[in-house]
Amino acid sequence: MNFDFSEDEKLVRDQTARLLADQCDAKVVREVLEGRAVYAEGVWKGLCEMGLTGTAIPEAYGGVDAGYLALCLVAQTLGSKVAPTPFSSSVYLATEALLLFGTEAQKQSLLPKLANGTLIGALATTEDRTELDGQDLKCTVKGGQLNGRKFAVADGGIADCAVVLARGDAGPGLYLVDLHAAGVSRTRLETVDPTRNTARIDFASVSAELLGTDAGHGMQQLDRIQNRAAVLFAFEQIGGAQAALDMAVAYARERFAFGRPIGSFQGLKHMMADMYVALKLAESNCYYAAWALATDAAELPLAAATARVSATQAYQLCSRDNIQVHGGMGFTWEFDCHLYYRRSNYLALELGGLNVWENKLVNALPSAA
Amino acid sequence: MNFDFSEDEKLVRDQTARLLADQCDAKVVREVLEGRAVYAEGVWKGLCEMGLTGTAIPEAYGGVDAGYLALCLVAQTLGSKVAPTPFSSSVYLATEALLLFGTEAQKQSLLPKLANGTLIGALATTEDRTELDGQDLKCTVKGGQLNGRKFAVADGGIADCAVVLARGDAGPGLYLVDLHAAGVSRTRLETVDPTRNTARIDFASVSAELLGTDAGHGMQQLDRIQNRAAVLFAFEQIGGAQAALDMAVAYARERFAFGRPIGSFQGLKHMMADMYVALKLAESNCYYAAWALATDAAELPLAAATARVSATQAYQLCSRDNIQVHGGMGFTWEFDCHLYYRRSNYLALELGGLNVWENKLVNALPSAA
Amino acid sequence: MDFNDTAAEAEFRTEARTWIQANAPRHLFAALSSSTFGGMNTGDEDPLQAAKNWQKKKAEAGWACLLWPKEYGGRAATPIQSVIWNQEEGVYGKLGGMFIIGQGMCGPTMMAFAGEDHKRRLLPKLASGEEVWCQLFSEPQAGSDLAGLRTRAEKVGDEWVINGQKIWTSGAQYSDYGILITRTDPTVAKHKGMTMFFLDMRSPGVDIRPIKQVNGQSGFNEVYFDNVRIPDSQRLGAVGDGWRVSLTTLMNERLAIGGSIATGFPELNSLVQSLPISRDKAVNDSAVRSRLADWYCKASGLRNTAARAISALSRGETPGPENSIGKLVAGGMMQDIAKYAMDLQGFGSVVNDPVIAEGNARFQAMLLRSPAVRIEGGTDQILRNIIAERVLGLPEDMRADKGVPFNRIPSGN
Amino acid sequence: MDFNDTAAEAEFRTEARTWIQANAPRHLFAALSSSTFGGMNTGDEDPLQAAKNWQKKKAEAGWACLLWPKEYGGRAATPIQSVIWNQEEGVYGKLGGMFIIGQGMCGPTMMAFAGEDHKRRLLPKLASGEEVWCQLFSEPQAGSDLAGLRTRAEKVGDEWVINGQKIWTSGAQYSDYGILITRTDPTVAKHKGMTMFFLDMRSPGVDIRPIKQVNGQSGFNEVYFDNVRIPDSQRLGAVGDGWRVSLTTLMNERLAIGGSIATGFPELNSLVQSLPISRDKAVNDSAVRSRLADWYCKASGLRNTAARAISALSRGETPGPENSIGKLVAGGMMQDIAKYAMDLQGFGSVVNDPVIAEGNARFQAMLLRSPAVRIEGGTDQILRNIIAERVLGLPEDMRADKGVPFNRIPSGN
Repeated sequence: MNFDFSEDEKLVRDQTARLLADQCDAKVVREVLEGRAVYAEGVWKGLCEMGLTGTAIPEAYGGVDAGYLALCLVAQTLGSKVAPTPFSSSVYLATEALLLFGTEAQKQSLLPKLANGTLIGALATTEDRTELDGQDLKCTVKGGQLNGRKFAVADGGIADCAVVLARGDAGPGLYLVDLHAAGVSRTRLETVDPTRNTARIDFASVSAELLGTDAGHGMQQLDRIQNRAAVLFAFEQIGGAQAALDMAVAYARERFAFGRPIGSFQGLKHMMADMYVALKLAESNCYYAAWALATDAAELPLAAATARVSATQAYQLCSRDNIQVHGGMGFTWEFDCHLYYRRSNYLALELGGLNVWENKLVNALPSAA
Repeated sequence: MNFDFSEDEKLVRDQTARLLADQCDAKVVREVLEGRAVYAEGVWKGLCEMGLTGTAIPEAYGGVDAGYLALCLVAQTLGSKVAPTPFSSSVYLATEALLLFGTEAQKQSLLPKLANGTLIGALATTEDRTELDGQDLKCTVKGGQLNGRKFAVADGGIADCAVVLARGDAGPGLYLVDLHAAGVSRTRLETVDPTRNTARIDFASVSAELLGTDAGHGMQQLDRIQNRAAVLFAFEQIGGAQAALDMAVAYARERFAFGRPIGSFQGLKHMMADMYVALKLAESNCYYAAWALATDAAELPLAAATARVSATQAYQLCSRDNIQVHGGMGFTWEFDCHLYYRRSNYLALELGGLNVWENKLVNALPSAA
Repeated sequence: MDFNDTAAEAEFRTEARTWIQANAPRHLFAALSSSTFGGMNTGDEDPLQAAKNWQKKKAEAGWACLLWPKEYGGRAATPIQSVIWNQEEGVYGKLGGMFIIGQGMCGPTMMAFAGEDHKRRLLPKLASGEEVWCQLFSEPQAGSDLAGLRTRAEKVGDEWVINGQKIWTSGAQYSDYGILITRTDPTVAKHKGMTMFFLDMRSPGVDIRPIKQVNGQSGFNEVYFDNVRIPDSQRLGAVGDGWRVSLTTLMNERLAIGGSIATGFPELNSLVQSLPISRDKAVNDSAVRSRLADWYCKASGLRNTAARAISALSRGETPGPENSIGKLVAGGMMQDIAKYAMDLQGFGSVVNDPVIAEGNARFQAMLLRSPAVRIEGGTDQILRNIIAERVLGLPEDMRADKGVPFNRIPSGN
Repeated sequence: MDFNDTAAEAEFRTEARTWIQANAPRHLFAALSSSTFGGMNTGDEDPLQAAKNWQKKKAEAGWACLLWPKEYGGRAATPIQSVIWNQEEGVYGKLGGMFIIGQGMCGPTMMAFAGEDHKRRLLPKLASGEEVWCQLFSEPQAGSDLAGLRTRAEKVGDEWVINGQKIWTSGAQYSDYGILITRTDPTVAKHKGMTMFFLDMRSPGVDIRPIKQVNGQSGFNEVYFDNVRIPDSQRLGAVGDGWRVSLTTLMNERLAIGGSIATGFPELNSLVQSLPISRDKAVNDSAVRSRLADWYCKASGLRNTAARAISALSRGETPGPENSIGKLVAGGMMQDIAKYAMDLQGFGSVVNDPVIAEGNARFQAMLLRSPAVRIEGGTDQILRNIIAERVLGLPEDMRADKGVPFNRIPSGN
């Protein structure tokens, strides 16, 4: 058994880490946090130039075909730096949608641009403040014309094109839409994590093309896209959780109170031990999900939901208790604790909340497990 | 506002405490635990002689009519000593059933004996290993004859009479049954808490009399009985929780490790602080439920469920972590930690488990609370 | 056992209710009621001005600082009367927020340790809201370990010269006065070398800088002292006795009983009554019901615990230690509830624009403010220690700083 | 990344599987499979005898103590081969339970510190199960703080005279030998004055008394020493070097990787597939589903963490620190699951008669045994400290016993 990443995959991770160490420090993240930039364009360009946007795209479509295991480690590294880029929307969601369901023509025309990052993609599903339910979609496509509103779209203000869930004649379907087309209007939204661009998008008779040829199965297709993306999001989450834990440990070692480093008090020591435990459980589940993703194993739905649920819980716990370890400084704007706290809560909801994924997990759970 | 017990009520509590201090030490409890006694008869006699079995029974029926607030404090005191008597079955359940629904004749004939303890009552409902569901009762009454089996009855091996839930011609009903009658066979059961007598009872054509006159409403009647009993059980639970916490604190102060009392380590200190918090929340909820019980307030169903749920959680937490504080000695037969652990888990299931009471709570919860 | 007022209490309640109905700023009711956690909404009115107006009105009619002696602007009321007032003042009580520290902590300290002339001159204006006070205690190196404070005070003639930095000072930017704890002798044990003063916040050398919090607000400040001079007449208590004086102040930190502590439960309960999940109301989902029940038990437990404290006051007794659990329970609970409520609403709930998000973005406000609740005024860890040591009588932690001269205590730098 | 055996591993697995299929005590399969937590069911057969029979058979064929050198009765196998063996042995591995301490802890200590003659004479019989060993470490006053042990060893001529008491000694009642740690010099610091020995458990003056546990079983014993004599030749390591020797032993306490740790999840999952609640299968209730999902994440996380460790072994590396989380997670989880599973079954589940209660009363067995899991072999609190200090590199607790002569360390009595 060799349940670990290969040296080549770790090399990709290390290169990504170096890039981000150079170009994606907290200052860059705060440029976006405080609204001086819509996203970290420099970082994005760097990722594209390294070909990371095409990590899992076959060479035939302009990718580097380095595989999903490498992509998982890229995601983990991006997560650890709370990188403010549209990478997850474009690579984990839009690209996956095309790879899974696009026609040959659609792949030919879009994947190369997604691979080199000249085109940024997004996935538009949410229509209100409730979990998605295919049965009452308000966005509709008739005669190739998309009408309706998407309540909140991650990176919706940045993306050039979107895969939009809408009701067509045959039922829910996924449609390709050019976001620069006439009839598209986007409104930037204030969210709990300003380092991730989020927009409301209104569609007024915008021309939309069915993704692939299989109309009416949008919900099932979305489910398959999200299962694959969940693994990559989970790696972003454990990357962030590890960074938050490291930050807490470093502070607890140097900060003194009552004449001792605060990290010598069991109250905080045990809290950080519990952060570590949650993180390691999630990390091991992520490894397994990475294997399932890379091999397209039958276990993918269960493995993805397991990684997603445990990574969401681990990141929310670690980012929350990192603030607690920092005490008063932890909830100042000046300290970076809130960058992780914000991102952990944003990622916990993107792709649907815990209750949705717990439910998916049990749906996929064998009666003897 | 005077949200506290009166001096008279506290006097009853103190007298009960003195009686139990004299007659109900751990040695007595272990007589029952280890099967040398079916229950603590001496303690039971003492309680009866003090009239405590008739605390809430009107004088007209031979009780002392000291009210439910006094009875709550008696329950709390019994709980703190894990007293191995049929008090809860006879007083909180059988007596309440008669007071609520009995005909004048039934009250006249039974309450005086229940009040002075010459008659021990029980409530028989459970028919299998699932939560009770009125729709498929297997115990039936036809022409005054009860047939069927009760899977497990608290104090079923001690009681002289029982209120039995069974299906009659008009539907589920509560029936009075003499447990010494022909056709009754009882089998003592091994349970997680041997200090509470528990028996399986088989009924073969046993004559049974409808409790009261309102046939077919057994489930609703049972619900009302259990709401009232839940308050008294909750007081037993917080009594036990307080005793477990006190035991943990005392041990943590005297036991040394690494040259310090173990109670000086935050790992244990904070655990005990959390035990205290859970207990105080439950205690205050119990106070409120006691008021609702004593005044028969409209809030009773909500107050009872709230007291029940929080007291169950507090007792299970305190008895569990008391073992943890004691380390290895905590799970020896010799130390008393397990007496509380056993009782907390037994009481958590009697009257139905947490999920049942959480559900009742929300049923009773106003949409603005 | 009952929840009824005594005759005297009922009479007082009627008097208070009548006056409030006649005099409260009704036009602010809607705005105040829609305030979300961590903020006070006064519509178009300036919050400070709105607060001062209401306070002035109360003071003129004798409803300010009810527990204080009349000569200092109070009413000489009983604790239970003050509780009843809080209950009756209701949502308008939010307007008192910016006076809580001054009236709740600085005032009692002044009363106990200031000279009579100072008390008669300053306390009435504090009571009437004409002047606002702040408390200058915490420092960057002295948070949970307040006695680790380093701000120096040196005696020069009849004055003290202050140098150093304070932090987490609420309302410093609009305060007229502050009480200040300093270190006057670093060569003795940490609890022995401190001295307390009060000062005019406009004194030369005082520099106030707001601290931006995670939720974007700036309720707290850093306050720098550069050779600030304080006359010795403004010393509170003896030189070196500052720690004992500060305990008087902190004893009053106890949250005002009667005003109930925020948990987020009512908001969650209202949300699940209408929010749909899997084609039904959330409140009918058994997972939601189980969480709702457990959280209700906590919220109700806190409410009933407060009721026990009020009963004690009503009997003229002091409330028991069980009141120390309030913030510990409420802080974590609100954080969990905010997370859960957003989870139930899905991705759409990342939006925290009050115009778009559910209920003025109340849950998003809780998510971003509640982490502070678990830290300010005693971290969860400090509160557990207090319960363990003062309530349960467990031994104190091993101390590395006990009996050591302050300037020799390890500080990591 | 893959879960495949290497060619060599596959070959070894086939060899092991073939031999096990041909030689395992099939007649015990059903009984062993129905063992509930904390017990081993061997039907009508005496458990000790059944265990010794299987161990003897394994030893004769070279399948005992795989990692040991051949001359001591082992197979000189690689760690990954030992893992593969554990996986293939499956349910029959339960029969090895009473040898774990002897073979897993005493053996390695003997190998490192005993004389060659002793090793050749004793280790093969330990490997073949002919002789059982126990470990005499904990004392009433030395549990989490093992170095606080007080059992005295005094040198008299060529012998050591032992007086004192040990506790929590598993299997002492059927053990032939034991390794014993003693205090030989109470006047030096606690970690410096200890010395390790091995002894014949039938030596005069050894008195073994079983300890009855909450679940009614007596897997542990108290062992009293009254002037027990041990030849100096049975000393393990230098005089005063006992602590270092004991670390060798405890390092091997790491639970055998490959054999998966019990969490109670599979039992809960099987229960909810059929148990009815509110007229439907429990697994369809959303509250149950939410709990089930969270617990599955933990169980799966432990399984996948073990897989990472096995991969490390397969690469000839040592597993990472993440393995320290196993017991900490599993202990509390099993306790919660037992409580929850019984709650779902209602009052009927108080019955713990295996004939009546669901699944041989498996959840009741967990309820009554799991509290011990959170204590034995390192309490939850000690494990958190170990993770915090050794894995995360956080500072150690303040020590009241550091550098203090043992006989001057505060002990409360």
